[in-house]
Amino acid sequence: MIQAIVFLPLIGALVAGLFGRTIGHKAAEVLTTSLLVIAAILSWIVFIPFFLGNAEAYKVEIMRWIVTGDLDLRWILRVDTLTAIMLVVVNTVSCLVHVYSIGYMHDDPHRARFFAYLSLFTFAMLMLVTADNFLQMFFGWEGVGLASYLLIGFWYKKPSANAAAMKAFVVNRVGDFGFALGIFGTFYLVGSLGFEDTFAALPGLADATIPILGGEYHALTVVCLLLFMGAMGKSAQFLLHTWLPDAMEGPTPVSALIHAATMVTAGVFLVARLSPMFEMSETATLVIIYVGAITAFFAATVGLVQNDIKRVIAYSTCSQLGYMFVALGVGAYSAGVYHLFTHAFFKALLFLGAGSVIHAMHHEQDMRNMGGIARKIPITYAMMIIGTLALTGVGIPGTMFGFAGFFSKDAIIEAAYAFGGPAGQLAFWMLVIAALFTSFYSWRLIHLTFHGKTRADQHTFDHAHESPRIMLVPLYILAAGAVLAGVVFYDVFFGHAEHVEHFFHGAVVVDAEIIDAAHYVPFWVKASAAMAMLAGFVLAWYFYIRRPEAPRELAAEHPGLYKFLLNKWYFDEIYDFLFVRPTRWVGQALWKGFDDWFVDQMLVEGLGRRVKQVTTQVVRLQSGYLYHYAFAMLIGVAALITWAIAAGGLLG
Amino acid sequence: MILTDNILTIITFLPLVGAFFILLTPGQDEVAVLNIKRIALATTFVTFVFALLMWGLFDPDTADFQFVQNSPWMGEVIGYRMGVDGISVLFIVLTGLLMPMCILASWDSVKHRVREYMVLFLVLEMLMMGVFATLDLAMFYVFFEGSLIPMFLIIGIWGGKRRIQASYKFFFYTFVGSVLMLLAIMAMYWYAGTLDISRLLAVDFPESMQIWLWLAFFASLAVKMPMWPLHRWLPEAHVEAPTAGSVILAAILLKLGGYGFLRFSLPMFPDASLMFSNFVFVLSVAAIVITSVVALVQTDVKKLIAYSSVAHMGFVTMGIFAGNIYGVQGAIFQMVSHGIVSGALFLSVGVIYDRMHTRDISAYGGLVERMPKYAFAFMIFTMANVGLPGTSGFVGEFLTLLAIFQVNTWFAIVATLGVIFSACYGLWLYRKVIFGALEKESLRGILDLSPREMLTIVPLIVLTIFFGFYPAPLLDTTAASVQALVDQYAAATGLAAAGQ
Amino acid sequence: MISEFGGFASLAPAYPEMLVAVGALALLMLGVFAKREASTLVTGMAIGLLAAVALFVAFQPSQGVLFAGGFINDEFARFMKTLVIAGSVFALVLSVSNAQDHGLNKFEYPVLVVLATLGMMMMVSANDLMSLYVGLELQSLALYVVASIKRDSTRATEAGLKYFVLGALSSGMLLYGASLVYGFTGHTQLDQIAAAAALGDRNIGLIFGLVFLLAGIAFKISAVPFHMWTPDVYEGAPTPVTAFFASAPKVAAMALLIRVAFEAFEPIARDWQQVVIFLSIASMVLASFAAIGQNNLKRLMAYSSIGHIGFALVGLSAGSLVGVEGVAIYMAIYMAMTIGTFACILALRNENGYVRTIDDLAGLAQGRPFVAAMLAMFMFSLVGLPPLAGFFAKWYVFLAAMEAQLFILAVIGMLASAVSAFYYLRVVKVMYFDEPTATYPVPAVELRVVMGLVGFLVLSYYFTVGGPLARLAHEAAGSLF
Amino acid sequence: MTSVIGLGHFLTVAAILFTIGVFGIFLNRKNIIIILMSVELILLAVNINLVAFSLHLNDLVGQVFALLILTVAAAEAAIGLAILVIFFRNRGSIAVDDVNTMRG
Amino acid sequence: MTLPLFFFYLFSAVVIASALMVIASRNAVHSVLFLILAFVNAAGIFMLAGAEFLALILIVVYVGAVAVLFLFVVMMLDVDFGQLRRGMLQFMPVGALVGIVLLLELLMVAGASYLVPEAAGTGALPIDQTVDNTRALGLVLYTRYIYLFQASGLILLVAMIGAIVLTLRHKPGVKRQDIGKQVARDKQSGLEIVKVQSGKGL
Repeated sequence: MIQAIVFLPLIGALVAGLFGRTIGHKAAEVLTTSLLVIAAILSWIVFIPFFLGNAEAYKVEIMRWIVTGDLDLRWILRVDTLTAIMLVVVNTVSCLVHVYSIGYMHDDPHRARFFAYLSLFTFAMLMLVTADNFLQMFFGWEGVGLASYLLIGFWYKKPSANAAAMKAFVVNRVGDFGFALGIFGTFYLVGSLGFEDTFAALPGLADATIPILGGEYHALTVVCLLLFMGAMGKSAQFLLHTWLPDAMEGPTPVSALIHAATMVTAGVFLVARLSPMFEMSETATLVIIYVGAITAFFAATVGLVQNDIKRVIAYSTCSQLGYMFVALGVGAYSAGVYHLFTHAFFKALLFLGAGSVIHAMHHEQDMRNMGGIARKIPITYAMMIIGTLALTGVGIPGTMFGFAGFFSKDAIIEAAYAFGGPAGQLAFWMLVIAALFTSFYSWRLIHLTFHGKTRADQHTFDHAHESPRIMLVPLYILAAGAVLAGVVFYDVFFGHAEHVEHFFHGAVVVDAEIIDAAHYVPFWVKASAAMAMLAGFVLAWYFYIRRPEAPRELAAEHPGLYKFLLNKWYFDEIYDFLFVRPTRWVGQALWKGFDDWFVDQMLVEGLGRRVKQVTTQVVRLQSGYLYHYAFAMLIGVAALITWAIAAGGLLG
Repeated sequence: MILTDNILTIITFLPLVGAFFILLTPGQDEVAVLNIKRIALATTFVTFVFALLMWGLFDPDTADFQFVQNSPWMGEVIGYRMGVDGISVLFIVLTGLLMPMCILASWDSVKHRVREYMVLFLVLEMLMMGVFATLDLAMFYVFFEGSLIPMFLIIGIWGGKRRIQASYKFFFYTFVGSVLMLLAIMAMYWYAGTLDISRLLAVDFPESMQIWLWLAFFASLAVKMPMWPLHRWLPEAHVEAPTAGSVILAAILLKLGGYGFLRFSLPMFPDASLMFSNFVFVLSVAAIVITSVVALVQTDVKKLIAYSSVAHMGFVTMGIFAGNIYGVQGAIFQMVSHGIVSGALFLSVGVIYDRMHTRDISAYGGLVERMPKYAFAFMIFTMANVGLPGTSGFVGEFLTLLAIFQVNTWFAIVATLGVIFSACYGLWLYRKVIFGALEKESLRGILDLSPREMLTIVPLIVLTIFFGFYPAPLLDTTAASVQALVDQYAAATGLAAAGQ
Repeated sequence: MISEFGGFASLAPAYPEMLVAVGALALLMLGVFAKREASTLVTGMAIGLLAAVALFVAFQPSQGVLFAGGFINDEFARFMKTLVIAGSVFALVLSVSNAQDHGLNKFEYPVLVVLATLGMMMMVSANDLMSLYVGLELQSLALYVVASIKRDSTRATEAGLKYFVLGALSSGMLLYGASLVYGFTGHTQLDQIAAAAALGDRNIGLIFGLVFLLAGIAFKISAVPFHMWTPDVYEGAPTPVTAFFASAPKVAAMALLIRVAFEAFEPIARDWQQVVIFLSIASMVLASFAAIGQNNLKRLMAYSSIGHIGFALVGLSAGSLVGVEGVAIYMAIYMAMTIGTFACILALRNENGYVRTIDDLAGLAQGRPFVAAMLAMFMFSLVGLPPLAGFFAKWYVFLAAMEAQLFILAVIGMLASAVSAFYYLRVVKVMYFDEPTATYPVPAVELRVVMGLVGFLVLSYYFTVGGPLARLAHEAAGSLF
Repeated sequence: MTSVIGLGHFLTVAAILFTIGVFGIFLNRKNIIIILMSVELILLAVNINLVAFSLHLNDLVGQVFALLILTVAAAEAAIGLAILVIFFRNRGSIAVDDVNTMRG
Repeated sequence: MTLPLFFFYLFSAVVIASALMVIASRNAVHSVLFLILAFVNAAGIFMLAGAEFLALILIVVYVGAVAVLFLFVVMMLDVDFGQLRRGMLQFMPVGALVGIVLLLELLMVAGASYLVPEAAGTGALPIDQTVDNTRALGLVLYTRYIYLFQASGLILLVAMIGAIVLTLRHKPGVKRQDIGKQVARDKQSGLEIVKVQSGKGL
C-alpha cells in the first residue's frame, strides 16, 4: 500500500510528462488527478489506524541505493505516525490541488506538463516523508526543490518567474549546503545514516566533540545546527526566507501545494523527525526558538504592508512556519506538527481562495486593484473568511470552540511561555505580537479584496465571476479541514501527554513535562493570543473600513519604517550587495584577471615570448659567417678544456 | 577460452581494424563517406558490445586483475601486459559507450575530411582503451601520451576559430607535464626491476623516492585532470574542439588523470600521497570554488560547461586523496558519471551549435518553445551536473564529500559550497538558453532533436537517471578492488582504514 | 711481419669493406668508360652493391681484429655498419628522381657516396687512432665534394666551403688530441690506450687529448658548439645529399664516439662523461630553441638532427651498457625518421621547384594526404610521442640516464623535448590546419615506397621491429663491455 | 734513445704553432686561403707532436701516423682548393664576409 | 748548449716567426712563401728528432706540391687581398683571449709532460736503431699498415675524383685533343672533294 501511495504520483508524473503530448492534456489531467485521489484515499487508510492508536511503524525496502563500505543506504519506505500525518497532509492537499488545477489551468497550453510537475513534486515529497535515512530524505528534499523550481518557473516566458525559480533553488541549496554537511557530520559520528542507527547511537554521543573549522565543538550541536540550516532554507526561515515571496510567481495552485501546505513544512518535518537528536543539544534548540520567533515576527511585519494578495499569504506562511519552529525548539514537537497539520488546511484554503479571486479578476493579484467583490464571488468570499478565521486563530480560550488555527497556535504560544527562560519569554512575546499582526494583515487582505468600494477597473469588475465547481469543491473540503482539523485532533497532538505519546509511538520525542506545563499556564497567557487576534481585527477594521485613508497617512508619517517594511527589510538588496555582486565580481576577476591575464598572458604566453626571445638570440649566433662558426668551435674547445680541468680537479 | 583470454586485446585493437578498413575504402564521393561513417559506427558499436561482454564476464568479488595477458616483448623492459580490475573496468565500458555516440554526433556536423576524422577517432579509441587495459607502466604512458596526437589533430582540424591556439595549448600543457612522469616511470623501473603494474603495486618505494615520484606523476596527472590552476587548457580546448572532440575530452581524457592517481599515486606512493594530501585538497577545493565562480560569469556555453568540468574533477581528486573507501568509490563513480553527464552536455551543446553555429549564451533563449524534447534532455543533464539526488551526478559528489568530511572538515565545508555554485551556474545557463521568451528571429525555425540525436541522447538520459537511483552496478563492480586499494593505503600509511 | 698475414680467408671480417672498395673502383671505371646516361646506371648499381653488402654485413658471422689491431669487426660494428649502409642506400634511392635538378646526374656522385660509405664502415670498425683518422677523412673528403657537387649553385658551393673549412679545423683538433693521447699513453690502438690509461693516475695530457679528440668527433655528429656548419650545409647542399648527411655519417660518427669512449677511455670515463653531458645539454637546448625560428625545412631538419644527437648523447652520458644500447636504438630510429622526412620533402615538387619553407606545406593534407600523413607522423615521431618509434628511442636513452642517476640531465632533456615539440608541431599545423596554397603532383614511386616503408616501421615499431631491434642493440652494446 | 732535446721543447713549439694556427683564423677571418694555411699550421703542430712523441717513446708508430697525416693533408688541401675555386667562380670573391647567403 | 739544441732553437724560432708571418702578412703570396719557410724549418726539426724520411717528405710533398698548389690558386684567383685585410683587427681581443687561454692550457701539458711511466718503452713498434728510418718505415708501411696505406690511397683517389668533378669543365668553344677521334679518322670523313667550277667561287 505504501508503495502505491508513493509511486502512483510518480507514474502519473512520468506518463504525463513524457507522453503528455501523445495522450493529450485531458488524459494527462485525469490520469494524474485520479492517481492522486487514489493515493490520498490510501493515505487516510494508512493514517486512521495510527490515529486510532492500533498501528505499528513498519518499513518497506524497495531496493539498494548507495552501498559501499559501511555505508548502507537503501530505498526504504518508512511508515510511522509522523509519516502517516505527513502522508495525509501531502496527499490530501496535493489531490485537492490537482483537482483545483483542472479548473484553474484550464486555458494553459502546457497543462500536461504542469500536472506532471505537480505529481513529480508529490512523489518527491512522499519520498521525503517516508525516508528511513538521511540521504533518502535529502533526495526528497532536493526533489521537491527541483519540482518547486520547475513549477515556479512554469511560465518560462516571464523573466521574473525564471528569476524566482532560480532564486528558490539556489537559496534552498544554501540550506542544503548545511543539510549535507549535517549528514556528513552524522555519518562521521555514527558511521551510519539510518535514522534508527543514529538514534540508537545518540546516548553515546552526548559528550562527543567534532573537530570543525579548527576547533573542537560539541558534536551534536554542530550537526543539529547544520541540519537546521537545511530546515531554514526549505522552510524559509529568517535569513533564508527571501525565495518564498518571489516563489509566488508560479501558478497559484503551486503556491497552495508547495509554498504553503507541504514543501515549506519539510523543515518542520525534518526537525520533528530528528527530534531525538535535537533534544541532545540545548544550544541547537535555543537557536531554533530564536530563529522561529524572529521569523514569525519579521514575516508578520512585512506582511502588514504588502499589496500582492499572494505575497501577503506567503509572508503569512513564513510567519506561521516560525511558530512551528518555536514549538519544535521548546520541545513541544507534537505542537509543531499539530500546527503543521492544521496550517496545511487553512493555508491551502487561503491560497486556493486567493487563486479563485485571481481567477475571477483575470489574473490580477494586486489588492490595490480589487475591493468590493464579495458579492461577485460569494462562495470564494466565504471560504476566504473561513480560512482567515482559522489562520488568525479564532476561538474561545479555555474551551474546545475554535477554528483549527486556534488550537495549534495557542498550543505553541503556551508551550513557549511554559518553556520559560529568556528564550521562552522572548518567543512568547514575539509570537503574541505576530498573532496581532497576523490578524491585522489577514483582515486587511479581506477588507482590501472583498469589502469597500472596488478599485478595479470596471471591465474586470463586471466580468468577475465565481470559479467553476471543480475549483470550488477543493475549497469546501479544505474549509472543512480548516474548521475541524483543530478540534478533532487536539487530543492526540496536544492533549494529555500520555495520549500524545501513545499516538506518536516514538515517532517524535514527546516531552510530557512541557506539554503538561503548557496546559497549566496562567489564563492571561492562554487568552493573550485571542486578545492579540481581536486587537488586530479591530485595527484592520479601523484602518480599512472605518478610515480607509488612515494607512496612507500612517505611511506618510513614518516613511522610513514603511519603506523598510515594504522592501522586506531590504534583504534582497543586502544579499545582492553582499553575495551576488561580489561573487560575480570575483568571478570576473578570477577569469579575466587570473585565468586570462595571469596564467595565460603572463605565464604561458610569457613563456612563449621568452622562448621566442631566446630563439632570436640563438638564431643570431648563426650569423652565416664562417669565422663565427670557427670561433664557436674554438671557444667551445677552450671551454671544454677549461671545464675538464676545473671539473676534474686537476688544478686543485 | 580464447575469447576471455584475449578480450582486452580485442577491445583495444578492434578500432584499429575499423580504421584500417576506412583507409581502404575507395573514393571521396558521398557513398564512400557514408560507408566510412558506417564502418566507424559499426566498429565502435562492436567494440562497445565486447566491452559490455567483458563487464558481464568480470568477477566483481575479487580485487585481482582479470583477463590478464602477460608476455615479455621488446626486451625485458616493456612487455605486452593486459588486465583489468574493478578500478579500470568501468572506464573501458564508458569509453566503449561514448564512442558510438561521438560518431553519431559527428554524422552530419562533420562535412569535410570525414575519412581522417573517423580514422583519428578510432585511433583515439584504441589509445584510450589501451590506457585502461594495459598493465605495463610504459605502455600506459604510451597510450596516455599517444592520445595527444589524434586529439591535437581533431581540435586543430575540425575546431572553431581559435582552434590552433587551443590545440597547441592542449598539447603543451599535457606534454610538458607528462614528460616528467616518464622519467618517474623509468626511475620506478630501476628501483623495482619491472614495469608490470600488478607487481609494482606490491613494491614498497622508499619515502624520499616516493615524494619525487609522486610529484612527477602529479605533474602529468594534475594537468590531465585538470586541477586548478593547471586547467587553463581545458576551457579553450573544449570550446574549440568539435562536439565529439569535446565529448571525448570531457568524458574520457580527463579521466585518465583520475585513473592515474588511483592506479599509481595512491597505491604505489602511499606515504607521499598522505603527505601531499592536504596540498591536493587545497587545489581541489580551489578548483571547486574558484572555477565554479568563474563558470558563473562565462558567456560561452561550452566554456561554462568546461569550467564546471574542472570543478567536478575537483571532487574526484579530493575523493581519491581522502583515501577512504567512500572517497575512492565516490571518485570513480563521479568520473563515470561525469563521463556520461558532461559528455551528454557537450552533445547537447553540439545539437544547438549545429543549428545556430554559435556558442554564445546570449544568442539563445526560449528554446523550450521550439525544442521541448531538447529542453527536457538538457534539464536532466543540467540537474545531473548540479548534483541533484536521483541523478548519477549526486552519488559521486555525495560520496566524495562524505569522505573528505571524515578527513578534514575545513575542506569539506568549503567543497560543499560547490553545490551552491553549481546550482547557480547550471540553472543560470539553463535559464538563459532554454527558458525565456523566444525573441530571437534566428531561433524561430530551429528544429527539435532529430531521431539520430535522440539515439545519442536518450541512452545517456536513461543512464543518468538509472545510476542515480541504482548505482549498485557500478559500485559493486569497483567495491572489491577499491577495498583492497584502501586497505593497502591504510596499511602503508598507518592510518586506520575508514569504512572497515 | 709477413707472417701475420694468414691467407686471404683470414681477412673474412673485412670482406664487406673490401667488397665496397673494389665495388667503388669498378663503379668508377664503369662511369668513366660508359657512354652518356651512366649516372642512373651507376646509381642503380651502387644501390645494389651497398644493399648486397648490407645484407652481407647483417648476416656475416665472422668477427675479429685484423691488420695489427687497426680493424675490428664485432657485434657492435655489425649493427652500426648495417645502419650506415642502409642509410646510404636510402639516401641514394632518394637521389634518383630529379637528379638533374640537384646536379646529381653525375656518375661520380654514387661513387663518392660508396667511398664515403666505405669511410664510415672504416670508422665504425676503427680500432686504432690511425684507422679512425683515415676512415674519418675518407668519409669527410667525399662528403666535402658531395656537398658542393652542384657546382654551379652558389649555395651548394658555399655549403661545401663552410663544411670543408670547419671540417679541416675539426680534423686538426682531432689530430692534436690523437697526438696527445698517443704521446701520453704510448699507443694508438684503442684497447692498449685503455690499458695504459688504467695504469697511471689521471694525466692532464691524456685528458687534454681526450677533450680534443671528442671535440673533433663532436664536429662530425654536429653536437653543440661544434654544430655551426650543420644548418648552412643542410640548407645549401642538394636535398638528397642533405638526406645523406643527416643519416649515415651521423650514425658512423656516433659509433666512432661510442667505441672511442668505451674502448679507449673506459678508465677515465668520468672525464668524458662530463664532456658528453655538456655536449648533450647544449645540443638539446640550443637546437630546440634555434629550430623554432626556422622557416626553411632543411634548416629545421638540421636543428632537428642537432637536437637528436643531443638526445642520443644522453644515453652515452650514462656510460653504461643500457646507455650504449639506447644510443644504438636511438640512432637506428633517428635515421629512419630522417630518411622518411627527407623522402617527404623530396616528394613535394611542383613547377616552382621543391618545397623549401614550412609555409609551402600549407594545406598539404588536402592535396597530398598520404605524404602529409607520413610527414606528420615523422614529425610526431621526432617529437618523441608514443606509440611512434621516436618515443621508444627517447625511452631507451633516458632509461639509461635514469639508471645512472643523471636526473638533472634527464629533466633538462625532457623539457628540451617539450620545447622541440613546438617546431615539429608547426609543420603538422601548417599541413593540416591551414588552407592549401600550392598543389603538388604525385611523387615518384620510389619515394612513395620509401615513405611507406619507413612510415610503417615508425608507426608499428612496438609490434614489428621493436623487439628484435632491442635484442640486436643489446648484443651490439654487449660486445663493448 | 734519449734525446738531448726535451720533450717539453717540442711540445711547446707545437703548442705555439697550434695557437698561431688558431689565432690565424681569428685574424684572417675574411681570407679563406689564409685560413686554410692556418689549418696547415695546425697540422704541422700535430706532426711535430707526433714526431716528438715518437722520439721519446722510441716508437715508430708516431712517425707512421705523421706520414698518414701528411698524405691526407695533401689530399685535403687539393679538395679544399678545388672547392675554393668553384666558389670563386660562382661568387667572384673569396671573402669570408660574403659567405653568408645562409644563416639563422 | 749542445749543437742539436742550438739548431732546435734556431729552427723553432724560424718556424714560429714564419708561422706568425703566414697569418700576419699583407699579401697572400707572401703568406704562402712564409708557409714554405715554416715547412722547411719544420723539416729541420724532424731531422733533429730522427725522422729523416718525414722531413724529406715534408719538403717534397708540402713544399713541392701543397704549397705550390696554394700559390697557384692564389695567383689564379686574382683576389684583391688588400680589401680582404680590412677590419682585420676587429676580433683581435676575443681572438687573443681565446688564443692565450688555449696556449696556456696547452703549455700546461707541455710543462707537466710526464709519461705514464709504465707506458714508456712498451710501444707497439719500438724503433730498431740498427735500421735506418726510411727502411724502418718501409718495412711496416706495406705490411703492418697495409690497411692504412690502402685507405690513404682511396683518400687520394677521392681527392682526385673530387677535384676533377668540381673543377673540370667542358667549355664549348675550347678545342680538345681526342686521340680516339684522331685515330679513327679516315679519308671518307676527313676529306671532301669538291668540284670547283672555274671562274666561280665556292
